Amino acid sequence: MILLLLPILLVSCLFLAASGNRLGRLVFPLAAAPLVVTFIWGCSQLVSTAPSAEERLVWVSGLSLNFIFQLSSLASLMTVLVSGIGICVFMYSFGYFSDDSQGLNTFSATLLLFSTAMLGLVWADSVWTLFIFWELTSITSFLLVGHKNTYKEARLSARRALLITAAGGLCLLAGLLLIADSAGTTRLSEMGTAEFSSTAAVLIMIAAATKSAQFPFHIWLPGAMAAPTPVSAYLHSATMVKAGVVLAALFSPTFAETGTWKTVGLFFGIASMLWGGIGALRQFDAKLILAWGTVSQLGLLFTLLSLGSAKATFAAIAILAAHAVFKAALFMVVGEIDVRTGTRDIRKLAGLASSMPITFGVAAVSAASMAGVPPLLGFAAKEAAIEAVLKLSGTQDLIAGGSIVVGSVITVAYTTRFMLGVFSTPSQEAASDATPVAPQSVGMSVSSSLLGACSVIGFLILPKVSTWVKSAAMQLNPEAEIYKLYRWPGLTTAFLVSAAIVASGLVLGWFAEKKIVAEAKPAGARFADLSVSTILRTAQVITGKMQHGSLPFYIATMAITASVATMPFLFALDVEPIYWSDSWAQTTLAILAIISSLTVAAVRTRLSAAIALGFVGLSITGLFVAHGAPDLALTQLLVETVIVVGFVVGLGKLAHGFPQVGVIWRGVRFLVSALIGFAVTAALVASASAPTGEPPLEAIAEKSQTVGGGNNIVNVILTDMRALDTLGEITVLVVVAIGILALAKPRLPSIEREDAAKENVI
Amino acid sequence: MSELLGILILGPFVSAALALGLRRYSIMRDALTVSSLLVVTVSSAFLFYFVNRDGTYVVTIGDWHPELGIVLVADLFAAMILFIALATILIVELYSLFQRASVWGANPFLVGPVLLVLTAGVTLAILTGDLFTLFVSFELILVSSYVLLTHQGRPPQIRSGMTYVVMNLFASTLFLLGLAFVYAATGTMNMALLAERIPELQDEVAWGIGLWFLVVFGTKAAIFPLFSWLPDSYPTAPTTITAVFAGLLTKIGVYCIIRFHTITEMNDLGPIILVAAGLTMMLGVVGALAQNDVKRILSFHIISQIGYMLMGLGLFSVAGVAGAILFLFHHMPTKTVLFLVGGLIESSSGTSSLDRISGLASRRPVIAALFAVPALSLAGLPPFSGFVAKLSLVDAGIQSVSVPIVVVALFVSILTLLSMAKIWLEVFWGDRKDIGEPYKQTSDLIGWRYKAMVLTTGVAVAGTLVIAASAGSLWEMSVRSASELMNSSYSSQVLK
Amino acid sequence: MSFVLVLTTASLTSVGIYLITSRSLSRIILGFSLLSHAVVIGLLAAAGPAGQAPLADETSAASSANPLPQALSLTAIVISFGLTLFLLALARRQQAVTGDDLVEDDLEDRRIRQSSSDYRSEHP
Amino acid sequence: MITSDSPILRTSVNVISPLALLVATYLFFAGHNKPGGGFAAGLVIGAVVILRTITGLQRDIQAARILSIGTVIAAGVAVAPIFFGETMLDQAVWQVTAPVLGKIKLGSALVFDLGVTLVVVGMLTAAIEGLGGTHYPVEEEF
Repeated sequence: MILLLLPILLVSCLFLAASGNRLGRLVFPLAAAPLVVTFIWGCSQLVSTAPSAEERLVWVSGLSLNFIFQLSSLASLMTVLVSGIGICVFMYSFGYFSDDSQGLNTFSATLLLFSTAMLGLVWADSVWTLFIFWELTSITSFLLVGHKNTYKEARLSARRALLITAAGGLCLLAGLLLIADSAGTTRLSEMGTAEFSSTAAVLIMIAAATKSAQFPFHIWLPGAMAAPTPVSAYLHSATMVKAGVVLAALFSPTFAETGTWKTVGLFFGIASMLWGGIGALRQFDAKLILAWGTVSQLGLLFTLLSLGSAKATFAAIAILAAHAVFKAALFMVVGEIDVRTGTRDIRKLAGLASSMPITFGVAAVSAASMAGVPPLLGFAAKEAAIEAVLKLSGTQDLIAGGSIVVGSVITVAYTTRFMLGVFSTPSQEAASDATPVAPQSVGMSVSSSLLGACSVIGFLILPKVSTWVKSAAMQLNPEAEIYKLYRWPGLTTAFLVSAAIVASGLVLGWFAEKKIVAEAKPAGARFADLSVSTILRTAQVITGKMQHGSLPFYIATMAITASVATMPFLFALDVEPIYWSDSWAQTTLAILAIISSLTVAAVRTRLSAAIALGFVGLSITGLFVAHGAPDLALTQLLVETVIVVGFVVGLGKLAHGFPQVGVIWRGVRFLVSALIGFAVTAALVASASAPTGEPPLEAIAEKSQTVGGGNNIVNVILTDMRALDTLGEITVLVVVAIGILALAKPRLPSIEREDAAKENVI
Repeated sequence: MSELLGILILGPFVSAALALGLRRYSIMRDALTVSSLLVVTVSSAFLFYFVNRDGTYVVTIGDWHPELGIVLVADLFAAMILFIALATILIVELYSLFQRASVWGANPFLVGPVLLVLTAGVTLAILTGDLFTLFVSFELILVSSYVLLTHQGRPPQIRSGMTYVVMNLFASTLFLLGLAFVYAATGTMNMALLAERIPELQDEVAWGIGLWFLVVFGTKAAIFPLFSWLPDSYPTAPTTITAVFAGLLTKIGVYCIIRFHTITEMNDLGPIILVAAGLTMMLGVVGALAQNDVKRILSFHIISQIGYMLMGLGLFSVAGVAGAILFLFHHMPTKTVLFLVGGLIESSSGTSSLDRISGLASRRPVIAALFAVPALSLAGLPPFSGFVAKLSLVDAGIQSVSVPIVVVALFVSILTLLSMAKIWLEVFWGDRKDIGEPYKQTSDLIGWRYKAMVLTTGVAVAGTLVIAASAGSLWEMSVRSASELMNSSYSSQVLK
Repeated sequence: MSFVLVLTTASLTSVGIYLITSRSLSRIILGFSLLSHAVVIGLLAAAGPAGQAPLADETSAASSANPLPQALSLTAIVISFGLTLFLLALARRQQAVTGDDLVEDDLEDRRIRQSSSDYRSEHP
Repeated sequence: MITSDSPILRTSVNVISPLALLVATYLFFAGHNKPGGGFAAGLVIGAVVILRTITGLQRDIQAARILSIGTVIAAGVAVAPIFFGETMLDQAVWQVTAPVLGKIKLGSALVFDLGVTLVVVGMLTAAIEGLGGTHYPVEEEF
């Protein structure tokens, strides 16, 4: 089924992307269609108890890089959440966007691609399958955050989100490689529990933290609110940020015995829970309050999962589900307010409770669920968490428990502040100040109401929900079997604690609404952007230093490198096979060649340099004759003549001498030249020291007569034995000729040239 | 099989000669160029198939004994790389056929024949089993690239052409000196014999030779610290030319490094190669981050990715070398396609400077999509071929417990993504800027030509997706090639 | 191996490099000519001792010079010859464009070097 | 440009030309057994072409055509054996008795060498055109 659903989803994405702007808002219902199928299938899997079959698609089996899917209990719960909320989001988008919006096709396609990625991620049973979809969520999120890309803020936020999540992706890659290496399997269901390397644990935890916007990686999340609201509702509350939680959950059994896992997880969780909550209290943008609240809630999930006890795991799964529902609804509410009033600033918003009653209702229910007020799903989940906290012992766990309590108080506080800020009528100001409101849009209201209702329905069918949560939790920790969610737990300690939390949270929230006047500066985001620009700046400085653009500099670098490369030869110098000279003629001619070459370098005019070069050529010709190479000598003589003539003909026009260069640079050139001369000497001497093979001279001589049919062995080699080289060589000459002619041709200005070229069009 | 190799080696020479003769008859010339490229590409596909099925194929040219004459060796490594190289050239030639009506296109009289010579050089370089023939084939490749780079004669091309030509001439000089060293030490130029005789040399001499050839091939391959010439010269050429250069030239250098240093068992040089690899990938991507021009960013990326291939070699394990081979195979077409997209950007905006383009995604969404696939692939993101290649390298690094290079490789890939994001943010996103008046006259947006260019690029992008999809069997072949190279079966196969 | 030939190779390489690191393309061409002489001498040095011309009907294989490097050198000479002529053409083109034959620095590299000192921190 | 219309120079070049061609022919045919060969022959002929071009005696040698023919010949010899079932670049040898040179072995290698010669000539022609040793504007279109 999974291998059927994924292609359907992907083909739908392609279809949507290719549909252009023809369909307008109709793309959204179309995009929702495959998700409906998925949702129905997910529900059927959730209620059925039969284990699902493994599905696999082989890709690179040599690297264990295969697509392996298996639907676990946690996965079926997530499937229902992802596809269900996805459907609501698409319905909402239908109302959110207007028909003349640009790029709806790519937007809906990307959003659906994101759903696909998220679904693939939860369905995966191989670490590499998981990783592939993990990275896909990063990319799609980048595209969605930057949807309004004509705004600079959106572009910067998208880049921030991409970099942080991609960095996390790399940590994940490294961590998965390590864990797959030591566990000997890439299957999540076969990982087992063992003392794994803490490096892998830390890397995977960091990956989870970047995706789930945990402190200090949370800095990308507030900026991601530049995205359209459906995106925020979907990615940045309900689904994508949950990917990190899912990852942490999936690996929590594996790393149960690795101490670092818990420590790092608790650090991320507690820090994010508290810092996120405080951040939410200090915002004035309603959407940002929710975003910071999300950071805090995710921190709570991380803390609970890291605690590792069965009860905490159970509570974490319950909160995971509850949070997805109420947070998505709240984001939709804010989006609707934004569209209908034109602002999200709680200082400007007032009196919406009466002018937007449905919206207010949804917001009230969802906010109450978030605060953990009965009779709602959030309440039952929060109760479970508090119960888990009350069972803790040990310093580390108690600190975590205390933080959870404090975090819950803050949660209630920012929820209160949010509700008061958006919906209440300011007492000292006139009622006419109530924000003007545009007419309602059915698409938006229906979907947010649906999600709002889910918080209630969830409470009504709590025993069912409890079973689903329990089986998901048992997948991570089998001891969770004994737990369940209660509609009414009775007057337990936990209930009293919750009541106290809500009460103090309300007070704190009321104060915060009245007293906080300064908005928190997005220091984290500025820090991220600053790091990027520092990287870019450093890159410029380094490149400026390294990439001189100067040819002499490049050549010198290369010569020095080559000289350094000959260093091993120095340790193998052996003078035995070296003799002074073959003949006196050779010595004399060699000295002549060297002297005339020095003259070439010393003289200051082109003509005299050309003449000196001619002398070098003649000496070399002489050396060839002395060596017994008449063919070489003949060719060299002719070639040298042509080059000297060509040099004079070609560059004779340049009357002035060679340019003067600075003393230092000339010194460098001297040194480099000396170095390479020395290196070449060493290399030649050393390589002749102990040859491991001899050229087959007899065979060449004999075969060239018998097979090649010629007495001039050099010529036979050229035209027969190594004729391929010769063929290559003359082709080089042909291309040179073409190049020379092309360079000589006077060029037309570009436009005229285009016209000229057009005449040659096929 | 002998005929097949004959077509592959000599076909480009013959058709280059004929195309030169036909240069004024544009239809015949272009038909000849395209059809001969098609023939050699198909032949190389057959060669790939046969070699994969039957094992290494050796042809002694003119029936001379390997010690006397030249041998051609088509092992799996050669067959793989040859196929992908020729397919890449074919795509570029088609693209250039459509692009030529504009200033961004290269001169049609010249590109056909010279591109065929380049093809001949590439084929020869990949198939030859003789070090001197390798030198000749390098010269073929280089002289064609000199001409392709400078033939329009524009001042920036002449300036960068000088840097490029002189650097490479110097490298050729070093190559010949290296041949002298090798000949003095072993008395042969045949690579199979060298594979036997170089490991027998005194260690220091073997290392010296290995390092020297690392410098020689490394200059072509643009590795640290010898890469500076590349970003100065590549971007100035017409797009199609840059695309060929980007996909092929440096990669032939890498191919030679992998070939030479594995069969001559230069395992001791591993650490040095790894250091060079790390610095190459790091400085390459740093350079890319500093640039403000699409073509220059992409040019610096070439360097960075050469570092990855070198990393695989430097590990000197079968997994590492296999990773390098897979990376090479994936990189050649993907990089070329990216430059072709760069050409589309240039054609549709009149410039490739980041400062002057923005909002292209809304104006030309197809270009954006065509850019995204190879860009993500090169940044090593799944599910594209670059991911498989990167994963295999990183995996090999972890297996060899070479932690520093793995860390560098991972860090570089995030910087690569950052620089790709830079292109995306500045070129494709942002305020929609329409094409400037001066460029309108010279742009390629003339009806079917533009569509044909997009279509060609689209086919090429689809090709890279096919590579990603068949990564499983490609990886298996890479492992087989790597173990052939590493277990010294090369010389026994050639000299049997 | 004849040390005189080794020394000739080394000296010609040295002088060649000295010339090739110049800014004037004329001198680069001169340097390149010297380098190509150097490598040919290097190949001959690597080939073994001098001898008689390798003509199979006149000399024995033992007394003649090694023919293979001669053939290789011949190929190398011809290739360098072609490339030298190409460099000359390039120099002439440069002369036609700028009036001299100096190799200039890359403009874009220079721009980046300069702008790295006044980089805008607000870079999108 | 170093060009000259001097009649003395023209006359001497006119005298030298056939002699040089004779030398080139000798070098070409002797090459297989004595020092010489296709390159040397090509260079000598090329030098003649250069001289004639500089003195204005020669005006319309089409370098590209010579290059093309030369490469086709060389590559053709390389390909031909494939059609006879041999490996590429396999050379055939025939015994021929020629005047002056006596009994010589003529091989397909000689045809190959002819290609080499033509390419060298064509290349030198192109070089002298390209490097500006001509009287007339270059019309060769590339």
